[in-house]
Amino acid sequence: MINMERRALLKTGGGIGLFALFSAVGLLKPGLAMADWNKSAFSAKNLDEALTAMGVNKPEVNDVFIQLTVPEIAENGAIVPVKVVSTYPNVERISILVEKNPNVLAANFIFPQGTEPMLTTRVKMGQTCSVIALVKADGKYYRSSKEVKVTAGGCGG
Amino acid sequence: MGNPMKIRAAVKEGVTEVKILMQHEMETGLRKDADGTLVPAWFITEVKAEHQGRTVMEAQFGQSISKNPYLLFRFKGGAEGEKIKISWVDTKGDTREDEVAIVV
Amino acid sequence: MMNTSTLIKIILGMSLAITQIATAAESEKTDSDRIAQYRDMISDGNPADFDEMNGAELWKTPAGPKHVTLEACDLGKGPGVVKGVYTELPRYFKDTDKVQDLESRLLTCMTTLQGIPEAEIVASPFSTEKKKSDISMLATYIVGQSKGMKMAVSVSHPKEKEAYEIGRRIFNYRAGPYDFACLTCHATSDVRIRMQDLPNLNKPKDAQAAYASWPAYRVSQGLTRTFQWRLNDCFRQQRFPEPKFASEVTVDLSMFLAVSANGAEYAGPGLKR
Amino acid sequence: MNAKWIIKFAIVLAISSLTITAQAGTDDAALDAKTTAIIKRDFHDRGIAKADRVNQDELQATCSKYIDNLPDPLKAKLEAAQTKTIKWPSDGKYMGDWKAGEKLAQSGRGMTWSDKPDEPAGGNCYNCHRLSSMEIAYGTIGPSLLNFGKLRGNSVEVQRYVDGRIYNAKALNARANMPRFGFMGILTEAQIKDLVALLLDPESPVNK
Repeated sequence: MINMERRALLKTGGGIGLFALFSAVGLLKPGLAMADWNKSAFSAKNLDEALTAMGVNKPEVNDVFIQLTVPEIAENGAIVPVKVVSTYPNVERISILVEKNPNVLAANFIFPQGTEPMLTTRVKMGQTCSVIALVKADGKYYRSSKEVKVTAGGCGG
Repeated sequence: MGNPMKIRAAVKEGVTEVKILMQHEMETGLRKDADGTLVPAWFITEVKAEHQGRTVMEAQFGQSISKNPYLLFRFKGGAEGEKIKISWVDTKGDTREDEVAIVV
Repeated sequence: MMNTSTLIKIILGMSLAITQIATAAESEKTDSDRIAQYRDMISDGNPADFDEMNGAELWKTPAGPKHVTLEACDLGKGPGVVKGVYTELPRYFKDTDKVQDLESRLLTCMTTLQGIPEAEIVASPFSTEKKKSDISMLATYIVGQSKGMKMAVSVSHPKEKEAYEIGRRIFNYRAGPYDFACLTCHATSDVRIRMQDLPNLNKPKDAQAAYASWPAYRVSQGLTRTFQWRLNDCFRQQRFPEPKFASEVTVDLSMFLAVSANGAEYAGPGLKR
Repeated sequence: MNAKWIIKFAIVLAISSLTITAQAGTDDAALDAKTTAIIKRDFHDRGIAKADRVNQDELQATCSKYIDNLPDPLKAKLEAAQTKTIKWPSDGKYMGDWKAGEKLAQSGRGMTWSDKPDEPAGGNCYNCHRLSSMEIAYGTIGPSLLNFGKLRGNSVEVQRYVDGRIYNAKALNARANMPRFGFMGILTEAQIKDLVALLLDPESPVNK
């Protein structure tokens, strides 16, 4: 895989130097280090754009087979904990999206066989909005979302 | 090379739980510093977890992941003393790789 | 005899009642509960751990013009002892003939042992986005060595007693354009500023919970903050001028707050919004 | 030797002599004096927050001394003095723009050493008060002001009362926690009018 070769190259000192040089002159975009890091999805400015870029068409809403846990109120938008547990069989991927962030897609998690379809991570939120968990299982997409209220903390000064 | 991660991998009833805390600024490219200058985007784009050479989790990050990213996941298998290797790559092409032994 | 439709109605009625009970329970949840839920969810994975790690390295790395480590630094339990020292700070130190808190004492060690000019440290004692502070990382490491131990700050020495008494007076000292004292926000129970519950520092339970969770990683700033910083930023919000780093005013106030927190199980470095 | 140096020297001298007194017995007055001396020595100028801000006026000193036990006659005397400080709007009008008032109420900025001198201060209102039912992040140090105008109307008397209360809250209660926004020069006359409107205008979110 190209991905692995490049990674191997990066580990050697020369590789890093070369890579940095290419980045600097714009011949090689850093994002290209990952074969399937979907640049257009990660740069999407709204939910529809992100779903389109990910090739997802109207995912089915399901709050039973996707348990999304987020705080109702976040004291600070810099850290918003997100936990997703899915009980679909054959979960291949779970994505987390933040509806009103400048970059909507926060992360994709890819689950090989034997890895439990669950994860906990932390996202940034610029304002009160929905957090969406998008699950790909057996080739189909499902979603669940919950609102997080982001507040102004402390004395505000 | 990036700064070290904190990793904890513990096995219980045949399932290994891995918790990772990475040290990274995760700059969105939209934030201004104290002087009002825009801080360029700089964030981890990919994280990979391997158990005895087998990939057990792959994650792709965007700008919306918090500074000092946190990740918890679980996989079937793993035994005390076996190694978990975590590696990441960021938008500057910088990398980091750390390894821990699974505990009970 | 009951027919099917009656039965369905009863079942529906019962489930509706259950839903209503559940809704009532949900609405009884206060914003404080919701914030507690948030804090609980972020409590695992504290980036202050990295400052602890860096601080531990700094402690044993030779530095300053004299190129020595801080391992001969006496934080109250003898040279080099770090375990549990934070539970007894601030305290009186014979060599300086002063009551000192952790950061003031680290300052003494860095200037006397390592020969780093005091002015250099005091000029930027707190971490910034661009540069983390050595003294803050050292403090984070040291406090981590008291985790789970009980706060037991003494006032047996006359100077310790005096520092406590003066600290209490500083707590009550109203001044500045807002007429604020510490007590304006921290002497009433069950009040909040914006959405944050304010500890009543005259009540042991609140004082213990508040004091024992500092230093802490502040999510809003992405930095680990020390107790000296906590006081500094309180004075800023109080619209006071800036207290000098590790000065008597800050140490005495810390003494008052630390003694008020005695008996608490030390839980820092914490993780806060 | 300059004047500043002499003062510093005098303070150090005062502190050392006071230490001896304090050690001899726990003399409250000596400790009070020593506290003041330490405070005057240990704060320095930073940005707009100058060291002289720690100097107390009579009200601040009296309230610090008595804390919760301010005797009634003394309290009345302080309140009478504070009442005299109130400057009423020069044009006789009390109500400004509630929209500007809401923005002010939301802002917790102003007067700190990290605030710039040319930036107007915020009102800090939500820090301590509930004002609109839309804002969930409100403080409870002060009373809820929800429906303030709806409950009281917005007659000129009420307008004048609110204006005075914001200008100098200590005129009505010397022990109030609320800053003296007008008297201390925190907010301008126009800003206070905007806050009066926020509380009293029927269209304001406070009264919706």
